[in-house]
Amino acid sequence: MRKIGVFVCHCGTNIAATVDVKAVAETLGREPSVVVSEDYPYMCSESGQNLIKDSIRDYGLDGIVICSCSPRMHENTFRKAAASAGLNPYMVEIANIREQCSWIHKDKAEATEKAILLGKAAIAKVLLNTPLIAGESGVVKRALVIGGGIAGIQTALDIAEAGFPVDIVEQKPTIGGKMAQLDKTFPTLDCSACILTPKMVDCAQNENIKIYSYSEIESVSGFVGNFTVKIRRKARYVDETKCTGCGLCTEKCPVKKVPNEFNLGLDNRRAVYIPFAQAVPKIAAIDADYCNMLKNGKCGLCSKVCTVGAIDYKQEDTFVEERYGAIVAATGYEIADVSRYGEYAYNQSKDVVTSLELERLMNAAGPTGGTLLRPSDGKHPHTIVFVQCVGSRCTPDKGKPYCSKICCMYTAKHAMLIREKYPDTEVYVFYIDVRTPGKNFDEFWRRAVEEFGVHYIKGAVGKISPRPDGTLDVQGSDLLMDEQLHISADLVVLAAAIEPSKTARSLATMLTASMDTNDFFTEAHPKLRPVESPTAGIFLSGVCQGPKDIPETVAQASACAAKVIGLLSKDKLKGNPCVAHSDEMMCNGCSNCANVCPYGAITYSDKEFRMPDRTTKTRRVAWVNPAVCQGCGACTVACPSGAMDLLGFSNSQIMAEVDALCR
Amino acid sequence: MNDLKDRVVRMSGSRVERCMRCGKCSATCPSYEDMEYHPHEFVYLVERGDVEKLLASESIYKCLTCFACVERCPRGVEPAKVVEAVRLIAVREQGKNRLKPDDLPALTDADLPGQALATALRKYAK
Amino acid sequence: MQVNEQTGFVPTIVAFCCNWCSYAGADLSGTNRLQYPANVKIIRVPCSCRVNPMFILRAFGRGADGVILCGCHPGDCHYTTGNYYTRRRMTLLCSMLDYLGIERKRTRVEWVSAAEGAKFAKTMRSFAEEIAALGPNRRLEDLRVRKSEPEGRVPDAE
Amino acid sequence: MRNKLVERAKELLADGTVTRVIGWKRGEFSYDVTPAVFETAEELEKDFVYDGFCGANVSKYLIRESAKEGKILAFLKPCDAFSFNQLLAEHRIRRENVYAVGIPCEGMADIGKIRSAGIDGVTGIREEGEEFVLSTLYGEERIAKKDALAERCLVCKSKRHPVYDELIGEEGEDLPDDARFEAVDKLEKMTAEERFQFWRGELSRCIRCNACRNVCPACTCENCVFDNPDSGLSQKAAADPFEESMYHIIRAFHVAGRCTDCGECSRVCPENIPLHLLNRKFIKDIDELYGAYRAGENAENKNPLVSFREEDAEPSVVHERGRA
Amino acid sequence: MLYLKAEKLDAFLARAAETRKLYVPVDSEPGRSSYREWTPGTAVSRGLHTTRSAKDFFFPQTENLAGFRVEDKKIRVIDPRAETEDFAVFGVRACDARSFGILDKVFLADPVDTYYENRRRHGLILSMSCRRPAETCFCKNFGIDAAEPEGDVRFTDDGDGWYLEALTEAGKAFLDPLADLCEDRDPAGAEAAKEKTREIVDRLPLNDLPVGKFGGGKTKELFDRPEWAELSEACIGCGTCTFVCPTCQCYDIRDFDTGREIRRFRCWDSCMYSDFTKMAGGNPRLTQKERFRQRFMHKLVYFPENNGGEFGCVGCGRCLASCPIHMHIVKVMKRLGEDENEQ
Repeated sequence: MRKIGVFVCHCGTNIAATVDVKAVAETLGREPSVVVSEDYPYMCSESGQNLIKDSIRDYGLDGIVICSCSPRMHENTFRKAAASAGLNPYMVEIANIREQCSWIHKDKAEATEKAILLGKAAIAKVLLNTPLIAGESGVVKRALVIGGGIAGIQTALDIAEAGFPVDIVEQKPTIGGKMAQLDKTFPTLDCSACILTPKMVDCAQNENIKIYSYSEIESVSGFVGNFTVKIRRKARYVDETKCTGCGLCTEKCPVKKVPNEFNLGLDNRRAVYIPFAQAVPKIAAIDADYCNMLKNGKCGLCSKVCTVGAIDYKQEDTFVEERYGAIVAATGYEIADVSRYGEYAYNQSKDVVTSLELERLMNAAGPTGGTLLRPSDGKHPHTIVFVQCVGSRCTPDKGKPYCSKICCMYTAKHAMLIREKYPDTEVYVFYIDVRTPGKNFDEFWRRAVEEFGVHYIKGAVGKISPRPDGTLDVQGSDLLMDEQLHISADLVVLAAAIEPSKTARSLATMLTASMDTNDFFTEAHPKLRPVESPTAGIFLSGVCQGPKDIPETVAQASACAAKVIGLLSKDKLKGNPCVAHSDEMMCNGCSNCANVCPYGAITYSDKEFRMPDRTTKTRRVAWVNPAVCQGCGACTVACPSGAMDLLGFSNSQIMAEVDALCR
Repeated sequence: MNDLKDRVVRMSGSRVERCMRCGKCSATCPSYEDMEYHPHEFVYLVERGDVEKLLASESIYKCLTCFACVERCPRGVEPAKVVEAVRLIAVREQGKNRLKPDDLPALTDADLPGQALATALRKYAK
Repeated sequence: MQVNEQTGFVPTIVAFCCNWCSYAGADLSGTNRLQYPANVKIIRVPCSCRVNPMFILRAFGRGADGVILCGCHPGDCHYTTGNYYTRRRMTLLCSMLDYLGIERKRTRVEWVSAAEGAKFAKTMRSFAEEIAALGPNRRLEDLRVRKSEPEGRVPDAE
Repeated sequence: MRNKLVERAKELLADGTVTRVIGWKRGEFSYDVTPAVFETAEELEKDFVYDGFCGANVSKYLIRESAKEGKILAFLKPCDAFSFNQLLAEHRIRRENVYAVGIPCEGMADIGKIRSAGIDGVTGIREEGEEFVLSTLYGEERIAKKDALAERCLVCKSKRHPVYDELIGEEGEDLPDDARFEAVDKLEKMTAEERFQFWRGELSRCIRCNACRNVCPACTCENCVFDNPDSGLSQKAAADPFEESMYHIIRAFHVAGRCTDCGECSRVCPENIPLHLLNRKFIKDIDELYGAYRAGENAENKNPLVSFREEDAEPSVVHERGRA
Repeated sequence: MLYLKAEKLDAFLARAAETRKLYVPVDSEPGRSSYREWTPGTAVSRGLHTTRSAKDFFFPQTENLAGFRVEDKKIRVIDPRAETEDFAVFGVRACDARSFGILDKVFLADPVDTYYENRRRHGLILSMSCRRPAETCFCKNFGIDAAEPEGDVRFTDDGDGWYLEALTEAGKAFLDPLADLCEDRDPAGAEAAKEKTREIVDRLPLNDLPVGKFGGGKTKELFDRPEWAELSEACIGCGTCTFVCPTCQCYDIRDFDTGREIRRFRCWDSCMYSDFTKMAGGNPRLTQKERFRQRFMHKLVYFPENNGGEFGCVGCGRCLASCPIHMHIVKVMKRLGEDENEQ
């Protein structure tokens, strides 16, 4: 039988005034397995701890029970004391006889009786404790940032600045993301490219940063501190090491009618292209869907004009495998499809555009060279209607249930810029609410109304009908006037909802990071751990976690970087030893446990078992990665066979406590 | 919840509390100009429990039941069903005061959409 | 100690508390010297989702008259989602116990945050009162454990 | 139908699609058929039956059979197919080793029902239209088929096969659920005391023979907690009323969200305890609280106990139900 | 010969119940009967096919054997047995009556099981001839005469009442004080009733089991027969057959901690359970085939081998009626009884 020592603390009079500590020590001393039972004024004091340490050595104790204050207070103190006396720190149990006994009861007899019972329960538990050793794992000192928008760029720069190597994987041929497409930024109205492109260049020049552009994540394995990621480098048919970005090929390419995705299809590019002038890396790529050479082997013009011989029509997708200690998801957002809302006639008229398209129409590097012109006829629009909340704040069957957050502000920005540049243009904004929490935000939209004379109409647009004369009949409601309006507009701008990148869901699966029903990544704690995923080692940066504007995104990106740096600066990760573990002999492989695990700590494999009758049987069994498990125990209850148990809080330990308390 | 509101909610199956006051129903409504109370006000008044005002208003007969508002409401409130429910209550309270097919020719009005008349006839004839 | 004045019945109550919210809430009610009956004995678990329905049945079998399970408020779980599972499991368990005709007031689930010391004490007081009024658990008890059961014959000393 | 199945099985054996066939084997009295694996055309010809007494759910056997080499042909009634699908969801069956053939079921008769109709000494049964004609030791008897139907078949949930490789006969449809929960409703409407007395009366008959557990296609644990001395729950005989309740509550809880309501537990209970009413209570609660859910509907769904919605009901809903 | 008219049964049982507990078969639900303690007003069932057998009264499913109490650091042993009361089981049919002889051979052989012996000493068996056997009955194969059951008092049923015969001293002591409730009748009536029973039994469908293929000394022939694999294939490994069986007598001994003491109790076990032979070092019966074979080999070969040829089965038919998948001893006997050459 195990030898248990019991140590009852007086906590001065905190405990001793209401609990007869001598009686507790004496009664518990009579328990079958208890070989020493002592009381002392302050167990947590140095001399109290020495008493414990000496007893451990003198009696050869296998476990100790401290009847004292809450374990939340001094569990660690006593664990350390035990460890220094050679007893495994997890062979210590605390009976909370202060917060949960002496402080809440007045009757001494009652409190003493309860203290004894709590002590017995702790003894019952410690008899079933097992020595636990926290596992250690190394940390690969390299981070991966998935997504090269402003979120990914900022996170990567901050990590690199701290001296850790970091890789950016971007699916497009250039980093920059949505911010590169914007014209001006609210509320300061500074030029988006002017503040973004230096950061892009910093990325390219920082020796700690490696950019995998035109690349995708193929697979992820491993766990915090030690992920292995396979990256697919899509064939761009241009040798990155040779291309100088001179752009000669893009001028000579005969295929001229390829919709330019950077300008959202508002103009065309060639089949070989550089997305935009400040692209990083500034390397051409050939669009295999349009290139004549790749489609039918006829042309080869670009190859002929390239002075460095960078064109390689035989290039194929390649794969890179790299190990990382931390992974940052910064997959950003896309514009939700607005063509499903037939009433806005987005598909019927070129003059109904999304706000992002408007950004390009107003951008000096855009298709119109910065002059706002109607896409249909290239004329100057005189009446512009903005429609807010298109596809946001809907029931899930009708659109996105959330507020896209940025639309109110960028619409005010657009309206203001238009009124400033083209004072002869009337601008109407149909709004449901104007949401402007943020520094200088409300002031900003008030300026749009008060200084720039933008007409804000509380109401919605019910129907947009293109008229034969090229104008658009916008039928809407003015709820304050209780009127139905008809505005004859030249251009309508839809504040389309933003949605997480379509690639995020499959990525989340690879990362075992959880997502909400809208496909935004979920954070480890909505308030206290907003930049971490519940899966250890996975961090969240930018809109992939929820709608955000640029300052918020950058703030979160830096916060995320700080978390990553904190992780990478450790040499070893010490795990919590109170983790779940699965008994392979009992596991059914049913996946119930993995379904409830918030950390993706559970994986399955087919394992061969040698049966007692010498046959082998292959079964699917669960394995808990102790480096990832946080020890909540959800899996232990989900498991029907009882194969899953939690170290430190095992079924038998908890039931022993139950038994002791009910006695 | 008062009794009338309760009835409207029950009959329409509409969840008026979901309304976020965007006004899209009224922005969409083809009968808007003919109505004293507009679709968004129907929803609002029912939510407030002021169904009597609606019952007394001609507006309940102006709705064409075209369902444009139902189709476009981003919150799934289904205003036309609310209007329909209020109309049905009015019709039921009128008891024997039913429209007969013989009365139709006299009522026919070039400005009145045929669909509205057909709907009214169906409701009244029941 | 909560006692039923009429019958003299002293209930045994087991409270499972999650380490991060409810156990801390219980500590807080101690720090604030907020009294609740000594019948309530707390078992610390990492998360409310660690509580297997069989622990609750076990408690009843071993002589508990009431079992209460406390966790973080939904949405505030330290482990993000644990208490959501708890909520489903316990709802179904309570419903099943009720269906078997076992007094449904004997099992309760409460969400108590680390800041709600007063709520913890109040909840425990009301729960203990309720259980005292209900009387001893007879419908889900293990007769072998019943304290008044005859103990058998002690053989003569040899 | 029987001949059709035998013919198809013989074809599939002959063309090498499968190496074995699982179905039902003729017994002594025509009602005591046994699930069996057939390996040859001759065995099928001789002993394969498919008639109104093939209630046994063969899906659970496929855990063992699909682990063997070679493909097995499984004839699955709609109930069996739901169980089969649920087992696939739990990765208990190797799908590639099973050739699933959905077969129609018009409801299965229960010899217990015939006996409780006062007919004993049954030695032979023949179908005649809507009746069974029974030869007994004490003369010929007749019973309407519907009066001989097993309880679960009277409230059949579906004639549809959620999964199959091939279908014999017409595909059926889901049937309305109204009648299925009548008995649960009735119990819910009783007072707590009445419910307690009802269940005590039923569960006190339990002999802990484990038939319900061992036949249950959801109970497929490698090592059941009730057999595992380390689980703290292990019990061999229900030595106390508490243990009887404990066993059945935990069993129902373990299969909650996974139970396809195939009714095997009640069919096999030698004491005729209506165990399905426990499982059905969970099904009803899950449907009402978390949205209609049918275990075995597809192999991808997450069982309601391992998923959640933020707006789920609080456990206090049970307390707020307006009963004593 | 004593004759008890049906209408006098209640009075008879009432008087009998004055001196002892009396267990009678009652209709628990349509088509099913089980034993209950008789109290005034209890309607006795004419159906003798109780779901569980009368074994339960002598060898209950669970039974406390001993208790241990820890007092401080010492252990004290407690004998939980109270004085056993006299009792009688009424309506025991011939097969069940025979089962006690089989149980006796196990429990009363040295070392005597005192718990069982105690109950046997205090329990009286009031057996009854069968008038309406079921199709599942096959007692005749084992030389049991359903018309003349063993027991302490034999009731021969003629449809209107019973001819009573005390077969033992205890039976006589029980019957004598009750004789005034009976009338005297010509024993020829009893013989006629018995003939009637035998005539029905002769018509039963399972009378011709190949009993000769089984018995002591047949281990070698039967143990490795390939049919075991096929027969056991469907077996789900539950304990239904063993728990309803009147002759299965295996048990497990376990401890239960009540919080104040340890109870050592025994409970029925089943050779069909996977942990039945689990012991330190392993389990000799690893698959259901071995467990399944054990049950039937025990009843049909090992038991007769050790007990002068007496089979461990009495043909009561309970396992036929309750096996979830209908794989039972009759199917086993028929299959193994087929000539091996026919295969």
